Amino acid sequence: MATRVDPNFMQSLEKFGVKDWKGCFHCGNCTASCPLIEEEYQFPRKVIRQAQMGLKDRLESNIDLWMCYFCGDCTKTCPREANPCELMRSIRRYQISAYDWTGLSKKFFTSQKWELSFFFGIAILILILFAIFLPPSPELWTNPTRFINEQGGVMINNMVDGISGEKFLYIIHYGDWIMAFVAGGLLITNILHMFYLTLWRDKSVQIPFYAYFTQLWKLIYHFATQPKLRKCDDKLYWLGHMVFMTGYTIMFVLIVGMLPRFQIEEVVPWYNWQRILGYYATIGIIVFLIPVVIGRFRKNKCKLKYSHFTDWHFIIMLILTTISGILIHIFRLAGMPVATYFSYVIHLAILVPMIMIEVPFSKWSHLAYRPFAIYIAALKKAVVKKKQPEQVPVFA
Amino acid sequence: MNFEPTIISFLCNWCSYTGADLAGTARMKYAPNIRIIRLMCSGRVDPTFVLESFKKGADGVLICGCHPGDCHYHEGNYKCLRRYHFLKKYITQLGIEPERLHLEWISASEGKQFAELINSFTETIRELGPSKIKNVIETYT
Amino acid sequence: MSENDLTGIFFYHPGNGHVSNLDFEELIQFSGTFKHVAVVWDSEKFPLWDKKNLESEIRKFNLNRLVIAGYDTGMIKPFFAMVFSTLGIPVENILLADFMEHGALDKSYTDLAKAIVVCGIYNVPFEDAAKPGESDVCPDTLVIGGGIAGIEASLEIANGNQKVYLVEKTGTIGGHMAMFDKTFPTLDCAACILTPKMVDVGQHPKIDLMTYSEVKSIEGHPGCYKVKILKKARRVDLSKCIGCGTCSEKCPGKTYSEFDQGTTLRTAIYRPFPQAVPNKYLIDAESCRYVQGEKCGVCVKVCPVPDCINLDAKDEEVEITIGNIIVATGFKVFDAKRAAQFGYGKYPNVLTSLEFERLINAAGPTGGNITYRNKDKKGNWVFTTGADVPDSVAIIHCIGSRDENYNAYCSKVCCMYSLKLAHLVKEKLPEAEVYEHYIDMRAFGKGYEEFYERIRNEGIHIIRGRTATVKSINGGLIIRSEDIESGRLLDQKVEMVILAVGMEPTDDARSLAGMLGIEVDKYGWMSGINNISDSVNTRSGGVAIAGTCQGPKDIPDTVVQASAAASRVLQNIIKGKASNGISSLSFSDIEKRAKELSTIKEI
Amino acid sequence: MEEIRIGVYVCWCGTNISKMVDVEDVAREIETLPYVVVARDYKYMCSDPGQDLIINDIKKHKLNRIVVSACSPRIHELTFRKALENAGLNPYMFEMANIREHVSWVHTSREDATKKAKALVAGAVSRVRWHNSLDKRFVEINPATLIIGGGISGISAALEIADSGKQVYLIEKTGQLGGFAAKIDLSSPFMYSAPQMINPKIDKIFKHPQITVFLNTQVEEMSGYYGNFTTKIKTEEDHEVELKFGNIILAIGLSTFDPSVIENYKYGKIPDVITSLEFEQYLISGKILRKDGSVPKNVAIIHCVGSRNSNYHDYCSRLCCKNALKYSNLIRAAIPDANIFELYSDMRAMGDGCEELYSATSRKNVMFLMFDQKNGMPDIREASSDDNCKMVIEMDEKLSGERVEIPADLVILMVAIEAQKEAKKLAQAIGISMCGNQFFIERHPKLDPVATTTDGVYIVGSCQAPKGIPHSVAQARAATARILARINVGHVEVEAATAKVNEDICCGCQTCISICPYSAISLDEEKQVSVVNEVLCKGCGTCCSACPNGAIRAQHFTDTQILSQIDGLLEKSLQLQEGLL
Repeated sequence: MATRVDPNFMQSLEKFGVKDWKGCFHCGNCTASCPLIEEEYQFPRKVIRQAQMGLKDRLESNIDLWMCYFCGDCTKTCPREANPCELMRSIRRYQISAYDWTGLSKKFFTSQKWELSFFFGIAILILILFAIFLPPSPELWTNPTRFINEQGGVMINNMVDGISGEKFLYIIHYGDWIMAFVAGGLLITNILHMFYLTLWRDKSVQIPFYAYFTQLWKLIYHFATQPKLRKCDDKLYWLGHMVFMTGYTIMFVLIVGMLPRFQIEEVVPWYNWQRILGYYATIGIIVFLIPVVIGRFRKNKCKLKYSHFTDWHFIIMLILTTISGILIHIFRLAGMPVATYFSYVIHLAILVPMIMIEVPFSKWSHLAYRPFAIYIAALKKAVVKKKQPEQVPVFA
Repeated sequence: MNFEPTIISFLCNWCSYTGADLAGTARMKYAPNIRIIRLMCSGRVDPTFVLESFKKGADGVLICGCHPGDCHYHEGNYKCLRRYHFLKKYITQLGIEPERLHLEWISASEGKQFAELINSFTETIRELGPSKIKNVIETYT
Repeated sequence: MSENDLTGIFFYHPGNGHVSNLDFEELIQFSGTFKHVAVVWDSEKFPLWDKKNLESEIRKFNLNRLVIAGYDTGMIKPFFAMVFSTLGIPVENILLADFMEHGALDKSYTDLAKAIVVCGIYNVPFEDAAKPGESDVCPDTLVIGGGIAGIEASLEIANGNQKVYLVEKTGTIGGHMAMFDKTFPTLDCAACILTPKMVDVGQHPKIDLMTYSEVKSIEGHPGCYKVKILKKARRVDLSKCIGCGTCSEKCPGKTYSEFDQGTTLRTAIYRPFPQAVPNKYLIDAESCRYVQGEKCGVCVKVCPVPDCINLDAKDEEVEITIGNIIVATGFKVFDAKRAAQFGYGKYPNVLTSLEFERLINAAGPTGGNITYRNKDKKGNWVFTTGADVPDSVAIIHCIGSRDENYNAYCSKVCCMYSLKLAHLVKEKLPEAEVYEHYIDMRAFGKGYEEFYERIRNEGIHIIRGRTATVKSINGGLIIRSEDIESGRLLDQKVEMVILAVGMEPTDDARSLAGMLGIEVDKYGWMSGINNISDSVNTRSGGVAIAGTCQGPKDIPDTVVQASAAASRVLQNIIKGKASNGISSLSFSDIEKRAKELSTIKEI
Repeated sequence: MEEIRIGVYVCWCGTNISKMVDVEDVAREIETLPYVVVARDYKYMCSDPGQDLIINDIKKHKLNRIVVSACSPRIHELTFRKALENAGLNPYMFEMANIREHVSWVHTSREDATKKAKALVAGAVSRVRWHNSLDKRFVEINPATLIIGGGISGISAALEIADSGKQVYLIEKTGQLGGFAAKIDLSSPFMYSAPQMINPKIDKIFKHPQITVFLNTQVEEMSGYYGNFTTKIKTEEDHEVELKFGNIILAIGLSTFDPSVIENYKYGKIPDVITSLEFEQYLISGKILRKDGSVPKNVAIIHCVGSRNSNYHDYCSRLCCKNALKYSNLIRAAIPDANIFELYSDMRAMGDGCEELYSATSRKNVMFLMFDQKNGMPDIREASSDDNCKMVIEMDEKLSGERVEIPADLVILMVAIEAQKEAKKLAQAIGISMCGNQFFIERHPKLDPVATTTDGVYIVGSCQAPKGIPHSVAQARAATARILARINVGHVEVEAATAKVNEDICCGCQTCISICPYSAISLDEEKQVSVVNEVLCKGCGTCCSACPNGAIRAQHFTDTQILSQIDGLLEKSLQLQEGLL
């Protein structure tokens, strides 16, 4: 069955950040110069081709795209300066929006207005919720010493009028859970949709059930160590990304998973595990973000040359979250209850919309899609392997 | 020991000789039994040449010219064709198998055809065996 | 003049492609001064793809004619043509005044650009209006460059009984063609068809051959130039040398042979190759011990002819008077080291195509055997005779060509010579696997496609897909490419890689062009008056260009162009007049003539 | 009678010959033959030192016959004849044995090849014994030139020759000059206006005092020889005119392939499938519209229609790719929002500015789709009502490996370039050869691409092989260089190996007169013998083999010479087969 080509598809991809693609004359240089490519993955040329011809179904089911970690080798030697790397990244944005069944992702990627409105909408909602249900105690101003504990730090859970420390903590805790549940739920459904598009839609492919388990280690291994990135980019970048990623994850686990043990009234000494982990995460995020931001301004690396607005949004949100988090910590240690309260509120007003946008709909989701893509690719491979012996006559 | 015939061949300068050259430049391989004589035109092929060749020991004679209509000299190849039919009859009367004389049109671009022709003609002659007329002549001279 | 004859002018200056700093503002102002010009548009301020708008504008100004002036004017003509045809105005009334076509390339040609526009406004063919005057011609001709183009042009003119000075930079004529083994698609041996021509040049009574010489300066005008030629010290007397080679046997100075592309070593006193014309020795100052200040002089001692070698000879300068010049300086090959990913210069068995031509040549370093290149005791990379033969060879196309990182243009001949090399490898090593990696197979000329078909059937693996990298593993080479037709990634282990390097303008092309008043394009190729209708004549009148100095081309095209250049010269000589060239005309000359010829009456 | 002293030279041709033939052995054995004074072998006989070797030997050993056994005489006979001349020997005292094209390159056994080489050289040696000196003869050249074909090549050649003050007759079979260049609007790749380029030239032709133009005229037959041709033509007004001229330039140009034989493309069945030539008309008229007058939204351009496929033409037509790229650009300008598809099999955008045009085109939203020209030609069908277009092209796309369908409202077929229909007739009338595909064949594809094997006849432009305007112009000029050089010299040497009548034997039967294709033989009424006009005679030798008395000798191909060669070839001591001994 012949597929109809769509010459205007590529145009529509430009909103996702596709740059310079038009020059491609299919020499195959990009595929051959890629350090990550293996026999069964066919990119970037094949992907460019599918995009050029507007073969949407093929692109949506194309799992190989996620094997690219954007080292820029293909772009450097491309004879037509068609920037295959940027195209790969942009098509990944397109794929993220295709995996998302709500359609919000597409809106966010193609319209800055949509993303900003969504962000401010949730931020204002958080502020309103705080103003109505968790307003600051007036005593923060009149009697600040009441909020200071023995170590001289602000008692962080007692800043709201009329709500006990424990109750406040659990409101935030359950709030976090709701946030994680909504964002995670969306992400999981998107991942399921990804499975549908890339694996289950093609009825000819039958995955043996056990393979889902036998291949599971790949998901975890690649999620945890990103070995492909190390192969692709310089080691320092991999290390930076690793520290960043682990820091981020630790922070996420601390806040969402174990807030009651993390956000405690007592100021623990610096060598306490909570603070050590917190510092690690903060430094990890900052150490990685600073060179990335500088790089994006200077455009000194292939992958940093073109910045889509969603890239900037993500970075700005991350920086603001981090800075507001650091401020909470500083104000708290300095014994400044008013400042602590407001930085706490602002922190949440940035964090929550960031998570809601990034986790299921935007750039951050690659954290999930990449390892799942590798997992799916492994599943596909398992099928192929299984199929072959079947073709051999049994009685031979 | 296999019989290796000797074949004399008359090629016109414009088409067939060039075609034979082309077989060479294209490195096509053919049997080494052929001895080529270049003439300006297949119309120059005098019946004496053919008869003398057989007399002196050739096992076969091959004449090649331009395709009809392509003759560099307009119609020399037609003249040749007429003599060819006459010669065929004549050598038969002399006791030479008519298959030993062959005429073929080879153009300047037919290197491949030339090589194939040489191989097939050599094979034909090889099957016919050595020309008997040689022994006859040797006996009487 | 009726209202219907109003002209509109559209200035088109697309931002892409042409890097031009031409002052369009001035041109726009200038063209507005003509009475029958109703309106002047500027493409940058005009809603270009809006047909409705254009229709109403044309109606508003009651236009009947349109001149599209600028660069790439033809590219937008159909847009206007569609509108004209819907309005019922004859499409023939759209005139192109293309700056590129007539050579107004940048700001220094603003006057020329004005002249081109004026011709458009007056509806007069530019070549009719811009007709340069003529001067008397001196019958002698100078041909610069002794490759096949220079040889052909010289013979053509000399056979017309006219004197030719052929100046060649190196010690022999023959150029690149002499280095080739076979030529595509007939597989004629290059030496077999070239050397007789070289001999003809060497023996022709009408050709004064000056090898090892360079043009130093040119003064004068078309029809009469005074040219100073630097005859570099050959240090061997051409009239006395008998070419015996005794000197070379004893000479201690060694260096890489230029003719063999560095695949062999030659001595300081040398003959470029055994069939060189003139077939005499010369001394290369750089590698001669005596000239470099060491104690030597062995060659003088062993030379059987007295006073033949003079190690202290100095460069000479001669002045000649000539009427016409043909430039045939040829090309240089792309330096494969610039594309580091292919490992040339790093791995000994990555060769350029020209090196391989020498290797496979019977007169080459190994007598025509394909062997590995190894380091010898002194650290030189040399091919050793009798060594093992490679059992797999890959040929990679488009090295330095069709690549915007190096040269965006196509070098035209690489596909075909690569096919030829593949055939030669297969012929010499029938067991070897031969791979060709190409992007588009450009087999365009007479018999070329048929040749391609033939090579395809010879068991050579012809793979669509550019090779990205060449790496060395365990002594072998790994080439990585995508087989586009099957969509698979290929990691092939081969033992020898041939890089099909493209053509580039020679280093001195720009300076020579400057000296002669010839235009060069952005890459440095010399250009004729008009790349479509006249690629041989140049703006400066008395100078014609031939062969690959004008752009990459194969041997037949080079030969044809050389003859075409010779035709121009012979025509001048027979007429006794040479055209002064467009560069001799001023704007007012052209404007005046355009006005005279114009069929359009001024209001 | 002088003593016969033969020198034999066996060439190695690098390894070309020496690889398959033991050249030293050949030389050694040949040296033992009678009359052979020296026999040598050398690496490159054709090179300067090789020729010097012969010249020195001639002087040293007083040689008076030379045999060179090397490549084909078609390549180097003249070279060596010249060397003989330089040594003061008559150039016809020379014979070549072809042991490269006919031996080393075609045989696989070194032993057999060496044996055959020996036989061939022996044949040449025994033939050269009977060679005679022949004298050079010169023919005056008529300075006028006949040009057949009024396309861009013919026009350029005519102007070039006429501008140097020489007479030109320009014959055009149609009613107007310009040929194909006048049928196009813009030239590729620079998009210069073709009419603006060619119209001034046509004007010039008609005004030029040195050019006589014959429109609607065809050449039926030609007589004469190099330097002095004659033809009779019928002009438009039905006058019969006799033209005399010294050189002929054939510039009859090209015709195009009729795509209706390719069933896939439905040309002639679906109205909006058009050829590239028809599309040029659309461009000239400024109406890129479908037959129903609507503006096409989807335009597909199919390359290689009739080219590069053994069912139609094997060769590549060279121009279609760059013209197709041109069309894409022009359609983009005319219909800015059209979807443009190019279906190609190899993008042959070579030459000045073409790769750049390809690059620029791909940046203009043109979709390039690759098909297999041999096995995967696309299929065009009429669209159904829900297709939202008029036609659908289905193809296997090679770059993606997918089977796809392409919507199209207008399909442009880039038709192949073919030789003119009347080319063959003309070739026969003038006496030149043709390639297998009806293009004229040149004397040498590399080094002599405009001359033909017939002296004084040149082929320029697309009648030699498909080519564009720049190359046609260059070829036209290349031919004029040759002609101008010859006109400037005023005379030319002609073949000395003609037929000669021995008046003593001739009985006046006139067989030869009836048989000569050039009417070169006439009867001397007084003596009642045949007389050969040596300028008209081309030396084919047909008369000699027809002469019942053996009174006509084909000089350089005499009976004695050929019979001796047969002798030599069958020399028993050199027999291949010992069984015969």
